[in-house]
Amino acid sequence: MTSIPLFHVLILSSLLFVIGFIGVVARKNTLFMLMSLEVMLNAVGVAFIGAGSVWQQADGQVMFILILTLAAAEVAVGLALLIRMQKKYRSLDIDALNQMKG
Amino acid sequence: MNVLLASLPFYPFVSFLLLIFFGKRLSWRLAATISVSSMAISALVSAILLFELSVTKNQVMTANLWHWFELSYAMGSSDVNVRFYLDGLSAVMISVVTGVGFLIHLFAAIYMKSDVNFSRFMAYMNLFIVAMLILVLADNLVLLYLGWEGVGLCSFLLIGFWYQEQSNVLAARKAFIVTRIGDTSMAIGLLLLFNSFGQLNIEAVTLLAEQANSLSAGTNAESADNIYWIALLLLGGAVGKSAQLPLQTWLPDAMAGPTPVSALIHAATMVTAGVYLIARMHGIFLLAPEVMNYVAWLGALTLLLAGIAALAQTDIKRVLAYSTMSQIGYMMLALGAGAWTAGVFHLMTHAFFKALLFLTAGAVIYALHHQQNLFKMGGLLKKLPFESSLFIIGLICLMALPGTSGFFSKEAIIAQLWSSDTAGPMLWWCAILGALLTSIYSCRLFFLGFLGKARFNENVQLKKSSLLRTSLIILALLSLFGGLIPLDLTLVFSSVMNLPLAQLTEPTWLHTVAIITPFIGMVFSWFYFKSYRISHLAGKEHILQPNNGRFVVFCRQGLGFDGLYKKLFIMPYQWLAQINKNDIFDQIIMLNAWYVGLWHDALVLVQNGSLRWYLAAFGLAIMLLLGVSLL
Amino acid sequence: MLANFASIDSLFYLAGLVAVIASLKVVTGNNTVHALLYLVVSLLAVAVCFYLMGAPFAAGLEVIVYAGAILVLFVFAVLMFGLGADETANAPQNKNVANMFGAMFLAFALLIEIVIIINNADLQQNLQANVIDSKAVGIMLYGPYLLAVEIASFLLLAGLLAGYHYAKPDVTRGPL
Amino acid sequence: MTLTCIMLALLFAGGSAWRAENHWQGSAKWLALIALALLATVFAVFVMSASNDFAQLQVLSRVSWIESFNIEYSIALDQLSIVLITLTWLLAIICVLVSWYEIQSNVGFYYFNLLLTIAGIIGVFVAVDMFLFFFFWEVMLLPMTAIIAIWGHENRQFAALKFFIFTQVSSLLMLVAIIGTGYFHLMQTGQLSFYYPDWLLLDIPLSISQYLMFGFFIAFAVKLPSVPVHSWLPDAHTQAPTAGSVLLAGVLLKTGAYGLIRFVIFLFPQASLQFAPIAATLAVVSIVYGAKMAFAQQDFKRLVAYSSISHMGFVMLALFAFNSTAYQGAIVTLVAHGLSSAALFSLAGMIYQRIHSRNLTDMGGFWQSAPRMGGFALAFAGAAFGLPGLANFIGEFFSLVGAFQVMPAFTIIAALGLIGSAIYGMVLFQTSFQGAAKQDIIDLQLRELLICGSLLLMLLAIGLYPTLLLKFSFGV
Repeated sequence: MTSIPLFHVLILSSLLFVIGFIGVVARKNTLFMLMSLEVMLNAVGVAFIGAGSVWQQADGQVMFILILTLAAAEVAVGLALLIRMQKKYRSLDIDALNQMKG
Repeated sequence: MNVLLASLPFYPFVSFLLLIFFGKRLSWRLAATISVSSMAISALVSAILLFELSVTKNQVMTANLWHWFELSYAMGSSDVNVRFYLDGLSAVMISVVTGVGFLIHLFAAIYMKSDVNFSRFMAYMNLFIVAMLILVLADNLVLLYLGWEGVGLCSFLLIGFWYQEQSNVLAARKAFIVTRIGDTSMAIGLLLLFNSFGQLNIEAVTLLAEQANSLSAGTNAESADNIYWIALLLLGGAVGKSAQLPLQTWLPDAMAGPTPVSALIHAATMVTAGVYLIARMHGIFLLAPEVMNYVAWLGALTLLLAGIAALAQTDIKRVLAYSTMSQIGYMMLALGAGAWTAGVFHLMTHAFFKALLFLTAGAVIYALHHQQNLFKMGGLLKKLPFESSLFIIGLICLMALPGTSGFFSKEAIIAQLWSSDTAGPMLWWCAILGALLTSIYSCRLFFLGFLGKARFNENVQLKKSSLLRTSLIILALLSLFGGLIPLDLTLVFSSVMNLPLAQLTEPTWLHTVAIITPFIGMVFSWFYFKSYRISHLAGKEHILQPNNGRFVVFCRQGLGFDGLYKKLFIMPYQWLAQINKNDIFDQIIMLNAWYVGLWHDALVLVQNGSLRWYLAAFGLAIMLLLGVSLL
Repeated sequence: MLANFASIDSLFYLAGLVAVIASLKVVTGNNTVHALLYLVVSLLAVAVCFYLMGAPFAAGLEVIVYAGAILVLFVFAVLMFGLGADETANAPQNKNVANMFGAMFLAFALLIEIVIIINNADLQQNLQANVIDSKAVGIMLYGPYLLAVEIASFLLLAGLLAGYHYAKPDVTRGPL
Repeated sequence: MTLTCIMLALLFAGGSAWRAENHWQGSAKWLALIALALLATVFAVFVMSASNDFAQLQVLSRVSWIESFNIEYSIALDQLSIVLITLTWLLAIICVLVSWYEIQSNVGFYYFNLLLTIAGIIGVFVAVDMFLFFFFWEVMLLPMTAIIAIWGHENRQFAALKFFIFTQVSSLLMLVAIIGTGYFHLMQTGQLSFYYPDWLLLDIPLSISQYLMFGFFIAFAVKLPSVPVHSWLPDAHTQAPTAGSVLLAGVLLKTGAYGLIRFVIFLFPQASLQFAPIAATLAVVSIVYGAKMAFAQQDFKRLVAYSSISHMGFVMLALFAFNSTAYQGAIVTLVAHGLSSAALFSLAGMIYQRIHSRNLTDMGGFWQSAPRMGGFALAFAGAAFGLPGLANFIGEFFSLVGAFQVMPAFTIIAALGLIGSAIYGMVLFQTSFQGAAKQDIIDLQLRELLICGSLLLMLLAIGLYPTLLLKFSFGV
């Protein structure tokens, strides 16, 4: 039926990944950084699903589920920390958290 | 074991301890009584010892106090004891040390009466006597070295007695360090001596040296070489202590100390320790005739140098200091020529008259409110007739006018120079020239200080103390008649094989020349220094100024040795110390720390705490890794 | 070919395009809520892709858990921050163009490298049309991956506890 | 057994001093003093009453410690260690006395560290299992670092770090050498051993032993210290509290010399003999360079520190002369320097307490107001420049006499150090006590008189009757 080349799936995955990467590195707003992280995780999910589909293995989807739990936990902790940060610094600027410099 | 001999240094030592520990609480009278009476007892004991010595069989007495330590070397070991040894030579020394020492203590007790630190002063003087007695009585060279350093320390303390004055402090430092250079040479000499003979006992070394000589002198090249070096190194020590060339520079500065100190230490006793050392070690020196020749030449050169320098001085004590140097030069000359007895004899008479001169000078200086400048004196003969007459006695002894003690001893030296194997006519002429210089500077000193018109305005102050005068009078009597003391040291130097007489025959005019030389000097001075002695020089007397020509100043500063040493040794040492103040080794080692620190600083820049920066670095690293794997 | 291409495949490419554009909007947006909504769009588009790749279960999870639960968490968190209308003014902005440019450059380089690698890997396969259903996934999950599931559950528990702990308003505790 | 108990008792006394200070202010110093005096007496009684004559190394206890590596807890005594331990006791008591009023903060912990250091030092002097030796070597190091770092002067952290790094790096080399020798024992006899008497029986070929010796030598040369690895010493001495300096100069440096005698020379005689010219060169350079550097210093304690380097050069020279006179000289120098430098550092501490400066330019004319202190300063400076009649002279004289028989040229240069020492001694004494009086200070109090007086008496006793020490003669 379909004949989407794996190559294209991986291209899509890397595109999404790189977009997410840009977001994480370039944004100062921590909330946006978290969202970009989600994008990156998602990109990895695409690659896994694609690979699973090519070789007709369920492992890809299993991995995706694990990534999903990871994302859930990460978002929970991340957002909680963000709330702390907002209380303490009155800002979501990641550059405010640079006390741990050498 | 002779208890009296063993106890000789004990009396002044007890006095020292008492004064040091309870000095602050003692009254002047008590402190003075303690220190002077301890010296009186010592003098008495040495008199008894002298008597006992003359009746003992071989004229040697010993007292073993305790076993000090034992030194071992490749072929065995030898004991070094705290042991006193009294023979003719050390007997002369102890009588000078305790006798003259007693008189000077007596003088000092009154002279220093008003000083706040009187008891400390007397304590040092006592300690000095202890060290000096140990030096002359030592039976081995290590104990001698102990006394040697001890007198150095006391000399240092007494020169710097008025320590608040920076110049005194520096003079004391200079004296100590310069003599220490000599001491180090002596210490190396001791090492070499022990290594060659396995002994440090003076008697034993003398004996061994003689044996070595009688076996086959000169055939054993190595041992001859060793003895040459030993003698030379010991000479180094003697030169330092006795202020001879080239280590003479400390003595004039040492005059910063109180006048009794100059009399006791820097004229009568300590500075002659070098002479004593060479006389004591004559056994070694005789085996090294070259070194004896050096001794003679050093003595002669110092004699002339000090005579010239004395001519240009303006400070009465410095004149006397240079005069001391030159007189010790005579002693060295005598020793170098092998005239041992004459050298020691001159040591004794010199102690008498130089102590007298210094003490009288001290009295004069005190009378003039601590004025030491000769050009601010003048006419003292009328104002201080007693002191002046004693000073004249001292001066005629110094000039060796016939009949005085100086005459006998100096004649004895000069008489033996011409025909000595290690001296010779050349040195004889030096001695004569020295005598001429001596009489000229003595006359100059006398004219400037005692004749002419008074060039000061204050009234003279006098210490009218019969004790003080007694001590001066006794010294004056000793100076005048000390030449009559029969000094028989043949036993001490009996072991000396007579030096082969040179082929020179003495011309007949020798003695005549020697005797009239001082008179020539006097006559010359009478005319040359006319301006100094005339009191009616038509209104010019108040502008009598020292000659400040360049050459005169050069002579006044001891012929530039100070400056030379400063340029040669002191400044380079200070420079070295200064440039390397931070320790170059430390710098090199700390380079490691600096290097690590550099990396630390560089990496700290990377560790900037910014999360995004870390992420970017992470991405960059992945990019680079992938790039590398691609290539 | 064209017909094939136009039907299913083009749907995939279209969804992919939507995902990419929405993601770009997420990354570059200024308004938090807008960005969140774009993120939802991106996730939904990816879910479509999943579906097209023959993983309907994963697509469902993506919609329910990701777009449904996680993003709702985001929304609540944003609500708690109380970012009002002035959010765009107060929120930290990227004024530094060089900074942005650097990140872009890095990302581009990375992208190019990844593409080259994928290209070099010589992947000729196309996706299979067969659907891998939830049963197969379930067998795998509770078979070989049981340990991983347990670990994941612990992770979730830890996330829960940590989230509660950090987010709890507690005046007695010190900062952070 | 008794020795082990003494060391444990020191540790216990330190711990209880630490606790006690928290409850009763001022009890720690009394506790430390009493404990030290008591334990010193116990040690003295033990040595006197022991049936052994200690001329040879007497092993006192041997217990297996780490079985798998055949490491033992074994301690032994001989005359060398008795001399050095006695010195340690004396100086430990002096240390407590000098810190009586000086230490004001963390007093209890201070005395704990002090007693721990002393326990470590005693351990170093008695351990005959090399691993145990290394253990004590480290035990001694850590509390000492703490003493410098916590109670030191203004630049204490730096000095403590420098001290620590120097000693630590060098002792790592020693550890390598220890393991190497133990391994060699394994190769030769089939059994691993770190037991010193076992090692004495080893026959190590020169090609190996020279490297092993070098490892030990560096560790001990750093501790001694010898140029060019001396530079921790001036900093550590200057920054340490008075008791720290006393302990450092008086005893810690001696562990270096002790190691050189016991391990470098006795374990590797051949390699040492081969190494002697280099060691002698280092020694001579230390003597002259130390004296020169001492002259350049403005800081009282720094000056004394550099003089220590100079004096330790004599020890090294004597040790590498390989004859009994030189050995005796080295040991007397060790004791004499322990006493005289301890005395000078105590004086520095006393002056510092009065004028709050160690700088010589702030001093001058103290004799006016403190004649007793001046007298002691002169005596101790005299000891430092080798005045005959004091102990240092005997040590230096013996060292020089011994060394001269073997290497006259080196010895003559070393003797020039006598001039250098006179120069810095004069500078030290004259700039602080002579000259115009810059300020008035209080003269010595009873406690300080006790410290100075006892040190001077000991110096005099050894100087005038060295048989006291020389009884402990050591054959080559």
